[in-house]
Parts: sequence; C-alpha cells; structure tokens
Amino acid sequence: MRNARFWFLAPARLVALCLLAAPLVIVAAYSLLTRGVYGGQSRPLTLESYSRLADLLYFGIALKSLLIALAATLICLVLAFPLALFIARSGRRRNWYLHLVMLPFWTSFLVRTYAWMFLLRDTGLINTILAGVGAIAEPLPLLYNDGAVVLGLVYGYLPFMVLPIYATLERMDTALEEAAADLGARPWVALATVTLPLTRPGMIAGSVLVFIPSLGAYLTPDLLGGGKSTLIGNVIQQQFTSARDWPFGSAISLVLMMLVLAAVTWLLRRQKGEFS
Amino acid sequence: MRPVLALREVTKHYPEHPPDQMAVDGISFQVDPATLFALLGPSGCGKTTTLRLIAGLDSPTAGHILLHDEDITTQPPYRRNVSTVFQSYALFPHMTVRENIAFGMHRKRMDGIEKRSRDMIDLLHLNGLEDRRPSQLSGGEKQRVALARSLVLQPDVLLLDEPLAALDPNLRAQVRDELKSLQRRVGIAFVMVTHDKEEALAMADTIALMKGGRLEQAGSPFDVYVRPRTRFAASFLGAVNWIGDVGIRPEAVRVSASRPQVDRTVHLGQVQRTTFLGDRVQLIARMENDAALTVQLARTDCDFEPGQQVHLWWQASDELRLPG
Amino acid sequence: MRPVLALREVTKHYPEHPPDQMAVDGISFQVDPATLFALLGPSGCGKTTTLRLIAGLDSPTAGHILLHDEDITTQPPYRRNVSTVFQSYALFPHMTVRENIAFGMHRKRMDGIEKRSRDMIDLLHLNGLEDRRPSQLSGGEKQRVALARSLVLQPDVLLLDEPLAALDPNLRAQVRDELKSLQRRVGIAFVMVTHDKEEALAMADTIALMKGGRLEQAGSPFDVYVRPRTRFAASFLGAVNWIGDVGIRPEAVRVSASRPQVDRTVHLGQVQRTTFLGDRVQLIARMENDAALTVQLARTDCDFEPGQQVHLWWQASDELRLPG
Amino acid sequence: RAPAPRLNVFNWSEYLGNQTLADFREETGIEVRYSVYESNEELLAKVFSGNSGWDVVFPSNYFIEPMREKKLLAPMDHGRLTRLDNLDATMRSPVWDRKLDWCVPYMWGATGIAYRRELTPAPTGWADLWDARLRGRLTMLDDPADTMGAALKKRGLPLNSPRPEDLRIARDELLAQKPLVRAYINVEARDQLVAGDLLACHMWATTAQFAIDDSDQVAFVYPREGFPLYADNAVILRESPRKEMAHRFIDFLLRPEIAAAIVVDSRTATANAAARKLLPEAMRSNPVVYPDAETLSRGEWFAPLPVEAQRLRDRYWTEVKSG
Amino acid sequence: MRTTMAAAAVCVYLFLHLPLAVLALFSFNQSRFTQWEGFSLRWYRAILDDPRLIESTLNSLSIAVAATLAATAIGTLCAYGMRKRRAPALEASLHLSLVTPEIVTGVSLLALFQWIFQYLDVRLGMLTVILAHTAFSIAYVVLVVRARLRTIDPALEEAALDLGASEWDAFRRITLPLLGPGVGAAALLAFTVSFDDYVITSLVAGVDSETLPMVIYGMARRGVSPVVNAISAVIVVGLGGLILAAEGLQRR
Ligand SMILES: Nc1ncnc2c1ncn2[C@@H]1O[C@H](COP(=O)(O)OP(=O)(O)OP(=O)(O)O)[C@@H](O)[C@H]1O
Ligand SMILES: Nc1ncnc2c1ncn2[C@@H]1O[C@H](COP(=O)(O)OP(=O)(O)OP(=O)(O)O)[C@@H](O)[C@H]1O
Ligand SMILES: [Mg+2]
Ligand SMILES: [Mg+2]
Repeated sequence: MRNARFWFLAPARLVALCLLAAPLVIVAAYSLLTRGVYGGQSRPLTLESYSRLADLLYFGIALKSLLIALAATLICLVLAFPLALFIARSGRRRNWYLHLVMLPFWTSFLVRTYAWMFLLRDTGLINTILAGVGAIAEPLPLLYNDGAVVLGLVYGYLPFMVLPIYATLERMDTALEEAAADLGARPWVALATVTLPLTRPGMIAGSVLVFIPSLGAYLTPDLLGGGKSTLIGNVIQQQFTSARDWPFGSAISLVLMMLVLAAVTWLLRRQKGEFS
Repeated sequence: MRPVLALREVTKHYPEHPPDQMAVDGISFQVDPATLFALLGPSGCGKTTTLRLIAGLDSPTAGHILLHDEDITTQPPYRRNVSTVFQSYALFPHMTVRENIAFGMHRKRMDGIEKRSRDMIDLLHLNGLEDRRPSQLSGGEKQRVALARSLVLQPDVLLLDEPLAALDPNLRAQVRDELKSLQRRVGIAFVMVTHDKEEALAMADTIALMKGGRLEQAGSPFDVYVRPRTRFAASFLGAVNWIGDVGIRPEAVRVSASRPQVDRTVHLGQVQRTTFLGDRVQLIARMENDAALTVQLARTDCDFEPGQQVHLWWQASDELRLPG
Repeated sequence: MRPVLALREVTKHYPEHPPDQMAVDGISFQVDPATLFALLGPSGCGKTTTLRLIAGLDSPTAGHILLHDEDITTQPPYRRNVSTVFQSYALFPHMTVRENIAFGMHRKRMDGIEKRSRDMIDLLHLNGLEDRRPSQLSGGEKQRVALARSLVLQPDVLLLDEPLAALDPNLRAQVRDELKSLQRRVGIAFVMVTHDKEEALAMADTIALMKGGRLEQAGSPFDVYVRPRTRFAASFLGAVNWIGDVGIRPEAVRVSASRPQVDRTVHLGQVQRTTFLGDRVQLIARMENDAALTVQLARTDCDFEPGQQVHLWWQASDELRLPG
Repeated sequence: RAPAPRLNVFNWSEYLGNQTLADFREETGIEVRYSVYESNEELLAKVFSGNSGWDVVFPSNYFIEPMREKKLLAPMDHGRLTRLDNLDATMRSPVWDRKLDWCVPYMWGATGIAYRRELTPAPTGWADLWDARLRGRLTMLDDPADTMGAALKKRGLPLNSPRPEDLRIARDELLAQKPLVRAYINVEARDQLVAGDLLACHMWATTAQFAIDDSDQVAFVYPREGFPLYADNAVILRESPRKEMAHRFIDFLLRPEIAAAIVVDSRTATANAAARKLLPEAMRSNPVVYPDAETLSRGEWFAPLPVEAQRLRDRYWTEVKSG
Repeated sequence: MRTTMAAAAVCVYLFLHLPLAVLALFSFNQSRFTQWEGFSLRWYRAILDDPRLIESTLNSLSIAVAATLAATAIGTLCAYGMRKRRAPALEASLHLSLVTPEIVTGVSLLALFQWIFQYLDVRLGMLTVILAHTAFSIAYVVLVVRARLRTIDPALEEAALDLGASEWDAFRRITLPLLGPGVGAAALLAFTVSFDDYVITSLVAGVDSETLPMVIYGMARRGVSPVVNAISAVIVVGLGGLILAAEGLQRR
C-alpha cells in the first residue's frame, strides 16, 4: 500500500520540485549576485542586496503595505461572513449562489479595475449621481488614494474569503445553534457566541488567502492608488522592471516570503491546536 | 395536581411531505410535575418532532402547547422555560465544560453563576473536567455536561432525545439508573424520547406510545404492558405469540414435561430449540397445529432437551384478546 | 477439525500511544468452520482493531494471522479471502444496491456476476430494492446489502463490526435471529464484534471476552456465563451481587414470604423497591447487614410489596467463588 | 500546400497600421506573428536568454547599446535595406548608433504637457506643473526616467545627469510637487483629461494626440526648459533564423506609403521623412506629432545611465512615490 | 436576523457585480467614451473585426482549460495522497507557492525556463504558460479538495479494499466519484485564477501565446476600447451559462 501512496503524490512532488522549488532556488541565487551594467546579474557573490534592505525607506513601505493588507483582510472578513452564511443557509440554491460570487472574475482584472476607475473618478458614475441628487457640490476624491487601493484589493480577493468560510459553515452542525436558542440565546447572540467562533478555521484560512496576495499586489496600487503610495509589491516589481535590479528584487521577495510563510505556519499551527 | 406541560391537538406537517402525511398528527397529552414521561415509538413516528415542538425549535401547524397553563405555542425557544438535551448532545466544541454550563445562565442574566455551576458540577460528578473541551470527553461525560448545562437553568420541563442511545450497553444500564435517580432528586419533569422499550419500562412514570405521528396509548408501564389496547402496542413492548385473536407473552407460558393438573386447556408441543440468554432461556416449541410457540423461562427452571415432548399452558388473565 | 482462522500472539501498537499501551496485546484464538465467533468487550478494549488486523486494514506489530493454515499476516486486504461488514455498513452512496453487490465480484474478476447477485438478493430478501441508492434504504435493509456485498464473494471468514448497533432495538431482535439463521444456512465462519452481552449470548457458538487488549476468557456462552474465570468476566455478562468473595446472580436468588424448607442458609431481607421490566421484575431487598441484594423474578411470580419482609436463598451451584 | 513562412515581430502596442501586416502578407506571402510589450524592460527580460523566438523587435534608443553589449542584436545588412534614404536626416546617424549598424529608427516621440484649454494662462514649461492651481488635477508619468527628467529639466539640468546632487535636487522638486499630484499614471490619464477630471498631465506626445483627437478642449505643449526625446528602432535579434525575412519586413516598413499609414493610425511621429510628405496636411503640420525645428532643438535624447546613477535614481523615485 | 443577513448578502453581491453592470452597460454604448450616447451593438460586431482579440481569447481559454485539467488532476491526487501519508516538504512548497508575489513567480519561472532553454531547443510559448499556470493553480486545488476529503468516511475506501479493490481502484471508483463536487469547485477556482492572470503570463508568454489580458493591457494605451467590455460580457455570459448548465446536469 505504501508505494501506492507514493504514486499519488509523485506528480505533485515533480511539479513542486521543478516549478515551485527550482525557480525559488534561482531567485535565491540571484539575490546573492550583483546587478550587471545594463541590468541582468553578474558575480561576485555578495550579501549587498540584503544589506541594502536595512533602509528606513523600505521599512516604512513594508509597514504601510502591512497596514493596507490588514485593512483589506478585515473588510473582506466583514463582507464575506454574511454572504457565506447566506449561501450556506440557502439550501439547494447554494452552488448557484457560489458561482454568482465567481462570476465577475471571468472578466479580465484590468477590465474590472477600469470599471472601478470609471465608477470612482470625479466625473464617474458615483460622483455624477451624488451630484445629480445634489448630495455633493464638489466631486468626492474617491479615486487615487489608499481607500481606493483597499477597495480594489477587497474586491479582487473577496472570493478567497467567502469560499473557506462557506465551507466551514456548511459542515457545521445546525444542532449547535438550536442548542444555543434552547439555552436562551436570541438569534444574534447565538450568532455571536456560537456560529461566529466556530467558523474561525474558515476565517483564518480565508484571511491567509486574502492577506498574502494583498501584501504582494502592485497593479491595484498603481491603477487605483495612482502610484502615490508605493507598496512593497511595487518596489519588487520596479526592481524587476524599470530598475532592472533583479538581485535586489530577489532579496526583497525572499525576505518578504519567509516572513509571511513563518507567520502563516504559526497561524495554522495555533488553529490546529484549537479544536480536538 | 395541575400538569406542568400540556399538548392540545398538536399537529406538525413538513412542507416537503405530501399534504396528508403528518409528522405529528393531532396528539394531546399532559405531563405531571416531577414525573418522567417517556415518548416511545418506532423510528420515524414523530418523537423528535414532538420534542422540537415543545422546545420551540419547530412551530406546530395546528394545536396548542401549554406550560403551567400558559399558552407558549408561539413563543421563540429562548423565551420558553424548557430545556433540551440533544441526542448528539450539541455541546459547544469551542467552549470548556465550565463555559458550556455557564452559557445558558449568562444568556438568562442569572446571578451566582459561579456557585450554581459548581453545585451542578458536583451533582453530576464532573469535578476535574471543568476545563476540558467536549472533544476530550467520553460519551458518558459528554452527556452529563449536556444535562448539567440544561438542569442548571432549572427549567420547568427537561426534554431528552434518546439520552442513552449514544452510550454502549453496559454504560447505558448504569447511566439509566443515575438519570432516574437524578430526576427524583431534582424533582423536575422529564420528557424523554426513546425507542428502547427496556428503557421506557424501567425509567418512566408514564409511557406514551406513538405510531405514525399519532398517540397510540399512554399510561403507566405496567398498564401499557399488561393491558395493551392494540396489537401494535402489545408487540412493541415485548414479544407476543399470536394464536388467532389471542396473544400470549413468552414469559407467561408455563411448560412441564408431565401433564399438569390444571383446569386450563393444555397444549402438547415438541421442543425445537433452546437458546441460552444468560439470566433467561428461550425455548421454541412446535405445537400440534405446527405453529411455533416461543417460551421464556428462568435459566434455573429449564431442563428441556430439543425433541422432547412438553405440555404448555397459561393463565386466562395473561391472555391478550386483541382482534388483529 | 482444522480451524478456518487462527491468531497467534497478535499484538498491535499505535504510534500515537505510549509504548506500553497496546491496542491489542498478544491475543491468540482460533475460529472453527461454520461457527459464529463473538468478540465481546467494553468500549476501547481492542475489538475493532482485532477485526481490522484480520481484514488487513491494519498490520500487526507482532504475531501471525493464519487463514486455512496459510500465513496471511503481510498480505494486503484485497488479497485476503475474508470480508468485512462495517459498523457503519460503508455502502457506496453513489452506487445502487445492485452495483454495491457486484462491486467486489468485478474487482475479483468473478464470472456469472448477474446470477450470483440475483441469488444473493433472493437469499437476503432484497428483491425490489435493486435499483435504490443506500440513502433510500432503512437501517435493516442497509445492513442486508452490506451482508450481501460481502457474502457474495464467498469469503472463508466474514467479519462483522457491531452489525446490530445501528438498528433500533425492535428491528435489532429480529435481525439478530435472521443473521444467526443466515450464518447457519451459508455455513461460513462469522467473527462478530459486539459489546452487547445479550447479542453475544444469543448468537455465538464461542464467546471471546476482551479487556484492555487482552483475551480475558473464551468458551461457549453457557461456560463463560456460568463459570466465569474473573470478576470482570462475571459482571460483564450479567449483573452480580457480591457478598464477600461470593457472587450470586439476581435471577439465581429465590424469594419467598414464608420461611422455606431448605437446607441452605436463608437470609432475611426487606423489599426496598420493585421495578417492572415487562417480562421480568427487578426487586431490591435490603439484608440484615444493610447490603442491597438485587433479585430478578419472572413477572408472573412477583407479588411482593415494598417494605415487606422476605426470605432469600440460593443454590450452592449458583455461587460464583471469585476472590476479588 | 506548404504553410506560409512566418516572421515573429514583437512591438510596442498600437505601433503599427491597421493594415500594415495584411499588406505585407499580401505582397510577400509572409505571415507575421505579432505581439506587443509595454516596456523596454519587459522586452529585455524576454529576449535576454537569446532564444525568445522573436525576430524583429523595437527597443528604444537608450536600449540599443545595452542590447548590443549583451550580444543580442544582429548587424543590419544595408545591402538588404534599399530604402534607408527615406529616413529623416537626423535619423540617418543618430547619437545611439551613428552608422545604423544595429538598428533602423522607426518612430520617435517626446514628452510634454497636455492640458485643458480652460487652464489659463496655459502652461508653457515644466515649472508650471508646480503651480498650486493644479492641486489635485495634475498627473505625472509613472516612469522614473521621464518624471525625474522633467524635474531635472525644470532646474535646467541635463536630462541624463548621473550626478548624485542633480538627482537629489530632482527628488526634492518632485517631493515638493507631490501634494499637487492626483496620480502618477501613464495612458490612463487620457480619458480623464478628456472628461475634464484633470487640468494638466505630464504626457507622451502620442498619447496627447489621441486626447486631442477626442476633445478640442485639450492642448499640448513642449516645455520651454527642454524635454526628453526617445526613438524606437527596429532591430533584428541575433537569435533570429529568419534574418532575410526580417530585413524584408524592415525594408517594407521604410516604404513611404506604409510608414505614412502607420503614422495616421498610431498618431506617432515617424523617422521616415519621405512618408511625412504623404501625410494629410492636418497631420503633417500637426505641432504635437511634428514639432518645428526650433522646438525640436530643445529636445534631448534619453541615454542609459551608469549603474550607480540608475540605482540612486530608482531609490529616489521610490522615495518620491512612497513619500 | 435571517432577513438582515440576506440584505447584507444582497449588498455584497451588488458590490461584486457593480463593475460588471458598468462594463455591460458600456459594451452597448454608441461612443467609445464613458459618456452614454445611445445603444449600439457596434462593439460586439467589432470583436469579429479584431483577429487578435479573438485569437487571444481562444489562447486564454485553451491555456486555462489545459492548466485547469493538469492542476486539478495533480492536485486531487496530491490531496488524496496527503490524507494518508504526511508530506511536510510538499506541503511547505505548496504554502510557499501561495505566499510568493506574482511578479516573483513570473520572473523566477522565466529565469528557470530560459535556463532550461540553454539545453533544450524549446521556446517561450503556450507550453511554458500552461506549465506556469499549472504550477500556481495546484496549491488552490489541493486546498479545496482536502477540505472536501475530510467529509468523506474513510470506511468507504477500506470497504473497497476489503472487497478486493486495489488502492487505485478504491480511489478511482469510490473516493473520486464522491469527491466530484469538491473537484469541480477546485477546477472552477483554478480556471478562474488562470484565466484572469496577467502578471505571470506576460512574463512567460512567447511568440504565439498572447492571452486576452495581455491584449487588453496593450489596448490600455488608447484607453480600453469598449470592444474589451463587449468580449468580457460575451465570456461571462458564455462561461456562466456553461457552469449553470453543468449544475443543472449534476442535479439529475
Ligand atoms: N426537518 C424535517 N424536514 C422534513 N421532514 C422531517 C424533518 N424532520 C423529520 N421529518 C420527518 O418527520 C417524521 C418524523 O420524524 P422524527 O425525527 O420526529 O421521527 P423520530 O420518532 O424522532 O424517529 P427516530 O426514532 O428515528 O429519531 C419522519 O418521517 C421524518 O422523515
Ligand atoms: N487509528 C487509531 N489510531 C490510534 N489509536 C487507535 C486507533 N484506532 C483505535 N485506537 C485505540 O485503540 C484502542 C482499541 O480501539 P478499538 O476501536 O479496537 O476498540 P473497540 O473495542 O472497537 O471499542 P468500541 O467498542 O468503542 O468500538 C482504543 O484505545 C483506541 O483509542
Ligand atoms: Mg428522533
Ligand atoms: Mg469498535
């Protein structure tokens, strides 16, 4: 039976080795090289790229990225929970509603983002309508600020929060909520004291799936943030493009990834210990 | 004595079902204070549904439910002073035993939560388990926590859905007695669902036998067992040999090798098989008319061999006359 | 008569457990052809594990398993000619009854699948259910399908893990008899796990009593019940009153109002409580030394009132002399 | 029958005439695989390893030298290019490749200021982009070279200055300007300028021209302090196994009527003098696409920076955008 | 409470679909600007006049399908294998792939491919894109399928083995069919992620593997033309219909 097991994992192992591990090794190697005259990499091996990270500028950027990613994650949580609950409780229609969540994501990211830009800008739909009903005199500055960036991130990654929460809710024993009611808990109290805490595993999984890409995002900050608030993703992207400083880019990426990975594993560990 | 709980013509119909099929079909009964009322019946007869209606987890299609003469039919579960011990126990997995027990008291803004919890923990011998999570408890312990969680609220009626089903038979016998004596001590009315006749007979003050959503018969265990009103009631509470319109229970049949001196019709039969059941022995005899008669004897007075000729008879008082 | 199945000093240790705690601890036994062998024991004693070892779903840490004198210890499950009926039945929910039954035959490339299935469906009275999905079957039907699925492969040994546990008690009694007679008809050796003594006593040719992974006692039901080797064995198979080193079973105690004429020590007692159990009545008497004695009587010969003075005695042959 | 021979061309987006490829195929029977990139860096990353599969690509002037250094370019075979004479005089011997050994100039452009006419007085130089009137209705390009360049020019410093102190000055200028800036974006600014969200944009001439076509409210000016010039050049990759076809394609692009058609569709100035004559009057004398000589004299070509300078510039740029 | 939750859900749905509505609206707009100038189908007609748009859409679809198939197959096997046998290294690398910034994934894969190309005569193209997409989709598939696996009673598999099925048979005939919906969901997710990807694709794409997102990026120069809205609408409707149809079939 053992070797049978082996064969189930073999293909994944192959992919992981060739397409996930190997590239990262290369990146690691890059991070030790130095930028060539016209970009590209050249010897000698050095830790210079890492030493350059010790720079308040990048620290500040990292901090801001962290805050924005956290904000996006929190808002996703708030939006995703009721939706997931609604879907999980809607019986036979469930899958249909789930697909409804995925629907927008079959259009290209750019198209969606441009749609948002149209909605948010001064002469955009929202401002026009607000002005139309006389709610505002001056158009609200909705586009090109951190708020817009967070909105873009939330919009882009919401499904990654909805799906895992939905999964846990669906598996949850409804008798628990009935027990709460039976013990005197009003619906909202039952929701807060029983349902919510029990969906924690899903929330954690979802948060991981939202937080990570938010942290690395760079297109959304560029397009919706107007490039006025550089995030860590932009810095990385810049190194690989306009700056053509792959070693530095690689160094930043690796450090970022290791930190995130550490955080994530810690989170998942803690949560495993939680139940049973 | 005024009843704690009364159901009046309560009916429940689930939309999923054909309009003529009721999960609970116009049942009425009442539960006296400090008694144990057993809802007995085959699977799917509507026991759990009845319980859920009393708890307010489902609302009846028709009829009324009264608690201390007050109509609670339309009240939400969290307003009713009844509490349920679910079949699966439904303990909150993210809370410790102590938190599970305190949950209801917090909801009801009760005072002295600390003390009440401690007393309940003592009463149900849960000391030492206070900080465990349900996943770290055995079946019996889980159940005691579920009981504690409900009892601590001092409900007018405690509802239990097959409280013993999840326990293994040996633990079951023991918990059964504990539960009964607990009920005596706390003096709260219990309404207990079961489909195990042993359980019902041993524990209940009143047995209500359900079938297909209707109340078949209600009364004291002895009553229902000895004076069943229908064949269903008769055979549900214990094995019966049917001879025409007359039913006779295996333990009521007398057996002897030699012709007995009694003024009763004595049947001749041949021992076909005896099965050793520990405290009892089951004997199957084939009679002249080739019908098989099941007899139950105390182990100590069974000395019959397969193939042997035997005489069988019984008291008229033991005959159940129920036209099929 | 050569045994079908033999276990030799089989031990199973799960890595999750402390090195000294064995799930199964060097047990040996053998099963004769066409007999029903019951593995009995409290929860967690290693019954299921033993079964899984025989089926090859787990591999033993030490010891050997022989099928027809051939060592199969290291063979994967799909090479062993034994078959299991799982406690949950484990019917394939996405297949019809017919497909479930045919599954194994296809895997084993057997011929005449059509016919064999039909015969098995007849044998187990599954006619008319062939195209249903498991979700549309009752507990009893589910179980019969699980049986059919295994029996159709004509295994040397059929393993059953608590085959009756999932059934409601009334169905249970009936299925129990069906199962036993089926076993007689097909003449295949059954190894049945249960923790219900009633079941074991009623069905088994041999009972093996397990405790903490070890084999406590094995023998015929009568043997084990009447001549238990340990107190555990004694009380597991039925209630026992312990008076010092002497145990006496409730049904062995004789009761009478008037002093009986017997050359045995007769104890005086006072009836404390009688519980009606349908076919039996349980009577609890307090003796002079204030110890409680549980007595079991046939309903028909119990006419005692609580508080009444009674005389209690028993046959020497019924005494279980087991130093605790 | 045999499949049409294929040539792989990798170009900036919107950088060919709608009919160009069809015509080429019509005439030569050569099927062109055409795909686009958004930045020189992307192009470089792709062709770096010398087996990207592309034959003809169009790097900007300041990328010619690096690519030659990396031995990525194939020498131009002037024998196969019959129409080099069509090129504009300045483009016959540009600073980045005097003898056109490696590239053939294709299109060129410049960066300036696009603005709405209601903005009065109209901006004339970079300095006007530091005007508080523009607060929140001004965008700058999201491109370190261009935007730092603008700041340098404002202070009369050389566009490609590698001197740290110059770069620092540029950074401080941009930091000072940032409060006014709505966003650092490139082509996205266009629609918003047209729609009136914005008053002034730091913009590429070609983008601006599209905006002007869309709205008569939009105008464009080449700043008085001087402005960056860039040219995109056709080159043949050394890896290309189809050099002959590649030359034919480039030569085809050099045809006046073809080049002219491309200009019309892409709103970009061609390096092809002969083609200019064929342009419709409006286009030919369009001061945005074709600034007059006097204006042009103020232009300055982008050039590659030494490592240290570039690194410093990018760090400052990051500082500006995150500041 | 129910109603409040439903209301909240509706709001979130609005939030999710607002951009879609906008996009649909302007796909019917007469003018190519964002002012409404009357209804027209010109942009839908325009799709047909733009071979690059069509070709790239087809590319995107075929890439997404291929990658989804590969990733789903491999990921499902993997999740199943992990159920029985812990594979810490594998698990770590999957986690890692989740935490890698897109751009880094793209660049590192590009670097890898180019390194390989020194030895093999292959080029950037459909193959490399599909490989890349497969690589970054697998983690998602494993995530979803594992969650689903936990709900399947292991006894079913053991029963299969006990009835004479080999490990592979047990997987193919019992676990896989029961896993069906989970696998479907995973595939849907993988497809979505792949179909929408620009960053990685643009880096590893080659001569004849231009995808729709890449083309749309190209168009950005002139401001996204409503043709893009039109084709997006077509895709959403098309795929949506497909999925719902599949749903319907599953019901039976
Ligand atoms: N939520 C529900 N929706 C639809 N039908 C239901 C629901 N709950 C129960 N039923 C049906 O109502 C009838 C009674 O169910 P109920 O659970 O009360 O039976 P029960 O006596 O508790 O059976 P068991 O002894 O097996 O628990 C059954 O036919 C059942 O199928
Ligand atoms: N897969 C497993 N991993 C670790 N320990 C196990 C496993 N299965 C069983 N055990 C342990 O082995 C011991 C015997 O378990 P087993 O299931 O055989 O008991 P059992 O007699 O079947 O109990 P029950 O009557 O409750 O089914 C128990 O202590 C149990 O906790
Ligand atoms: Mg029930
Ligand atoms: Mg077991």
